[in-house]
Amino acid sequence: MKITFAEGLAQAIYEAMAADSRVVLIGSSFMGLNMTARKLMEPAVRDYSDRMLVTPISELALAGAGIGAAMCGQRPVVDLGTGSFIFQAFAQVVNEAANIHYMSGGQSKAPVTFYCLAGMRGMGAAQHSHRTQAMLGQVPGLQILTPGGADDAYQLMKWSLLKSQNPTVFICHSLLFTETSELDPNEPMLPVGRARIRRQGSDVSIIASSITVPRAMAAAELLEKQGIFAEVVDLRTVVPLDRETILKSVAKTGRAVIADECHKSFGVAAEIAATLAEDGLSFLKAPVRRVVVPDVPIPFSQSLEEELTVSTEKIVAAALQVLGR
Amino acid sequence: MTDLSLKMLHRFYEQLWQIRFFEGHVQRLAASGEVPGFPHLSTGQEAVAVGVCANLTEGDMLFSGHRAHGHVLAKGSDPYATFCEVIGRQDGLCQGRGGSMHLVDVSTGMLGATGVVAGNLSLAAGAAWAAQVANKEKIAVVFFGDGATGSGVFHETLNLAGLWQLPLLFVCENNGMAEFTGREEHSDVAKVSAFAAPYGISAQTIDGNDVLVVNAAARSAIQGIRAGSGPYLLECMTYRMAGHYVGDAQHYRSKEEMATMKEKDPIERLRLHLLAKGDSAEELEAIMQRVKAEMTAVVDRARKAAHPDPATVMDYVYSADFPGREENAKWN
Amino acid sequence: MSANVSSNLAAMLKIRRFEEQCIAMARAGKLPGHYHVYIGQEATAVAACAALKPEDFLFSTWRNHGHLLARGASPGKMLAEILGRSGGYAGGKSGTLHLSANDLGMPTTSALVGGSLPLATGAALACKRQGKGIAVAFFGDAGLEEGAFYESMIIAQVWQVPILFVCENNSIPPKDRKRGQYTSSTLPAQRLGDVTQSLQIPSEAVDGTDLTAMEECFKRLTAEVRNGGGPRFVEVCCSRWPGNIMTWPELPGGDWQIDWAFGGKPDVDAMVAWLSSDPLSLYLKKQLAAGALDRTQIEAIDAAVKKEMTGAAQFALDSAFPEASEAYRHVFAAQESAL
Amino acid sequence: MELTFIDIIRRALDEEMDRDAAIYLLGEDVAAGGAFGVTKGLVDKHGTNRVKNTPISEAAITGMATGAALCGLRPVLEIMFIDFATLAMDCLVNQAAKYRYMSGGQLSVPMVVRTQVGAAGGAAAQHSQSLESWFIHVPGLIVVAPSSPVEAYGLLKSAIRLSDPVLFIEHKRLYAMKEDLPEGAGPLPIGQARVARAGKDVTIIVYSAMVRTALAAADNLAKEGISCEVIDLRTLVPLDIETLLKSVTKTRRVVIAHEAVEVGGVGAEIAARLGSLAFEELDAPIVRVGCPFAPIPFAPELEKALLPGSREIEKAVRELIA
Repeated sequence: MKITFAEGLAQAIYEAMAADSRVVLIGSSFMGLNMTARKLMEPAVRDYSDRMLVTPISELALAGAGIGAAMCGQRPVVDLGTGSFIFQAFAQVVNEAANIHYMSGGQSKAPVTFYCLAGMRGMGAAQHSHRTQAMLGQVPGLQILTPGGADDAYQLMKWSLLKSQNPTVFICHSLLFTETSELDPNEPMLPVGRARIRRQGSDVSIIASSITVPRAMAAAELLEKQGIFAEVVDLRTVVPLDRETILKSVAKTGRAVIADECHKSFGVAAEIAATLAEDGLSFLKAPVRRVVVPDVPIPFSQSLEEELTVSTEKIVAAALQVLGR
Repeated sequence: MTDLSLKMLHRFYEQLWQIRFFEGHVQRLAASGEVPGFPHLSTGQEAVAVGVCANLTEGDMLFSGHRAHGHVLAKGSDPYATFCEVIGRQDGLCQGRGGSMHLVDVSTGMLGATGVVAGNLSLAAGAAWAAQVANKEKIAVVFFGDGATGSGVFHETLNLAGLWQLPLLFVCENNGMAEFTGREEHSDVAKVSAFAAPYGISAQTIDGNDVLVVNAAARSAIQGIRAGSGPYLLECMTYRMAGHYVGDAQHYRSKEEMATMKEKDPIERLRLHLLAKGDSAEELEAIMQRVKAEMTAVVDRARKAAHPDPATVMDYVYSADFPGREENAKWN
Repeated sequence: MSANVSSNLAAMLKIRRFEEQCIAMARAGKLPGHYHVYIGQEATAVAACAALKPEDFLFSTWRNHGHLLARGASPGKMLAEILGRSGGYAGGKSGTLHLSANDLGMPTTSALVGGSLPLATGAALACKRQGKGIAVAFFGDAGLEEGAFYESMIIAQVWQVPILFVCENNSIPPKDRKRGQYTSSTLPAQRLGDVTQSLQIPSEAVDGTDLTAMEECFKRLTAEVRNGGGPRFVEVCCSRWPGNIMTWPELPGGDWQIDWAFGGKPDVDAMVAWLSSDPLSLYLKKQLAAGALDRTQIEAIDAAVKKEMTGAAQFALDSAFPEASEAYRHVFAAQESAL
Repeated sequence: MELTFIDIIRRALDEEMDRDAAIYLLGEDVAAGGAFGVTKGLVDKHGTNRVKNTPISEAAITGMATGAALCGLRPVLEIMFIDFATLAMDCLVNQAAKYRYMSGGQLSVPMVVRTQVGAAGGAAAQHSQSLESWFIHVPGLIVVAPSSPVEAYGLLKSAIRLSDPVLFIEHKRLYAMKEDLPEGAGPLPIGQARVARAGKDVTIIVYSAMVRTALAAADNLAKEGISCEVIDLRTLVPLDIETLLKSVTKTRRVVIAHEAVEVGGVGAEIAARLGSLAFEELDAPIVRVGCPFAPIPFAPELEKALLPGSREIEKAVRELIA
């Protein structure tokens, strides 16, 4: 069955609400301003509007209410809207949710999902384009889901709503809504914490997550025309980070390009590059390359934003560079 | 209210149309994909911007939010540079770095529009504090929607402004809508002005669709603030004729509601007032046509303006005296 | 002596003696880190918890010892936690700041000003959805300076969830208050309820030195909340105990003495003045005047409480320090990793 | 005369306030000295107008400082613990860091946010964190983390004179540290790392309180004949990569240590950069020493178990040499 990313999300939410009456939606603009995608939420609105709460613009307390309800028996998902608005809720997400299980010595837990529609979406400018996975990835106690394909959008969202026992940040990229993939309902889900090899290859590993997954796949196709076989590793989740699969792939190919939409300095790619420098130095045939966003706020103007975007072309160029071509 | 000169009233009429046409072009070009991003229109709320800003001097500091076109123009920014910014061109107020949601024009005292609801309130309080310690008669003004009152920062800022007696005018444009949902779903509090009293802040709720009412209320509030009587909250009841953003189909509004819009239109109301004062319909039509032609010319020019040079993308992250500036540009 | 009088007295004494124990242990170098005590506010926790049911949820702050004790937490396990021992409620991971007891409906404690308020609002949402229980949030007057307070109030009101906000204002004695003159906090509002009333939340104030008045107040308010009346706000007007100084608590005049209810006086002036707003001393005097109890009975209750506290202290001191490997446990809860 | 870290910060603030009337201090209880007594007494000299107490409203007071900086003041804001900066994230990340850029260079935010980090025994998960690397990931912010009183004196003076928002990170465990303030001490350069100890076998890259720890480790290792070069980064943004490369070219081995969690920390960025820029220079994999991925526990025994110290640094160095 072929589904789009947006369909996967909507279906996961619907099915989770049907399966478990504890699933509550605190805010429900999951599809942002994408009107076609918003229509996909109509079945849930029709059948479960009693579990969709109307929300004032109070991100801090909405996030906290999600945590509180989760501790006391519900399974809420808090829609923080544009991912950048999570900064308003940081105190609750970082200082409460992440610490509750630990501080209570394992007594309490908060299986809440924070949903962020994040990323460089095109003219969102400096205050609506954040990718927060690197900052949040430094917080012990938070799970960070970063699906890059429709299959994972569906499965990770459904898993987060039904199975997760920990606070989870679900980072959805707004430019992924129309991406499609095959979903076989009979196939068991790849466990959370395992990266997905989206494409096998022998010459270079391209490590990607979220929006860079389709771009890495496109890059791999272009490279193949030049006789280069790239392996695409889709992280699926930034925390937990599947270091084993990354190292295994780079051990095979000897070369790594990391494509990530966070800022270059101190980003997700930096953590992966550091891991390779620590544990993969012996099999690296060339320095690791990061294809990332320069350290600059996201500008409004189209031409400026394009300059900063992690594009297929840049991934191809980096792959050629590590191959010495 | 009647003490305003005819010249002043005509100026208001021009400004209202200027904003209306400016945003009309934004809406038109957005529909055809020429305006990037999601611009927010203030169509129907122009009287608040025009009525309040007429009482401000160049030294007064203005803060606004994501719906700022009207405020920027009413504070005196060049429509060409403003439009260039909205479409992301090099000649824009911020050279294409900010866009519709982040319009800044230091030359007119328009210090910041923020794309984060309520993100501007505490900054305006800081500006007011700076004016207070400098012992200047300057004041700070912040425009925000009723949706911002759901944010904790609103409450924190009211508390601070009341405590420190800051020269700050809070202008709430209560259009009854927070993004896509109606105010009645967000809060049981009908009037935003009710929030001010516990902090010892004077407040008033007025008809925000009548530019003369707004102008008079703002004038007396601002005189009080300049005289040292502390902060003031002016709540302007208004009506958002446009959707939350360009392209919003407004399914949450009824047909009947859409139909009564015209009666609330601030431009039509000022026109009727001017007709009653003896202006001829032809005279007013001529003003409107003149503004319309001017704005069309501005927009035509702006559309031809150059895009920013991608090579300049690392400019302005840090100041010229930042030691890591070159390294930052080189490394990336 | 009625059962109610004796249990009230025992509950308040238990908190007082527990806190004195903490201060003694800190002086002896046994208590690591900064801590806060509840002396002078005992009546609030006792009256509030008496109105609660087992299915209710409580949220507190860094000043939480009294709330836990009044809710029935084990003094030994609390003290062990405060000393960072393995026998504590969180095995040494929370300490005094984040003391919690999930099985008593106190799932977590935030040490951030206003931090627990959104959590309590969410707990109330869970109660509403599950059809049982209410949430109660205890916080200080400084909580009103944080945006989290305001956002929580708005949400609680819009969602009409069953929650009681209890603001324990321990800054300045109520009669001395003027607008903008709080010592510990900085608010221009004269009555804190004015702020919440402007949000349409029914609000009132109650005398925090009067246990009887508070028993009535909490009984009524929790019933209103329980019956679907939506959120309520109450300002409890307490007086700051002189030992609550800037950095570390001290015991001016030493441990509280029963004799102070019988005309005896502490040798510190500030303490003599404070006794007139000490809920424990006031309650005793009132019951004595009414002939509800006598000195022998008081001494017997106190002796039993002291004995319990000695046992608790022994339990805590006997409890081992946690193994180093414990530092790595409980970052994440166990879970199935796939659907 | 020997001065503590606290005294020296106070002196730097005092002198800068004398120098520039646009400097204002604000924060929770700063008039009374703040939670750690850093600003104690400054109100007597400079008045309540310039040393201003605020309500406990982190979001709003950070916004106020930003707004005042936009309008000509040079506020120095104290956020009591970096843990509370979570409440001010929108203002720091979305407003202060962005205004110059979004306005196309029209606006400046010359503001210093003083805050403190680190675990110092028994403060548990919400008062002991080292969150500096979040801010390093935000273009537009400058991040300074001094390692001693004298360093703090010079770096704070420079930070106050910059035109961009600075996060000035003080470490709790350094507050009681004493040093002589040399005659004629002045501002120190921002963006220049310092070789705190020269050596030839291994480079240990550190900042803030970890410098002291690394120096102690280097002392112990010297007894075994291992010569360590200890580099104090001083500022995290800008990062002085030149000095690091120079050292690595010499020693060919690197240990990076910090108290913040290892995952996604400062060490990750440095390892990534050195892995790419010094690929040919390295004789062994880079080793990071950081806090394991867990919140800071309350019990001092657990805290000690979790925090990296000189033992962990020594172990890392020995493994590299072996």
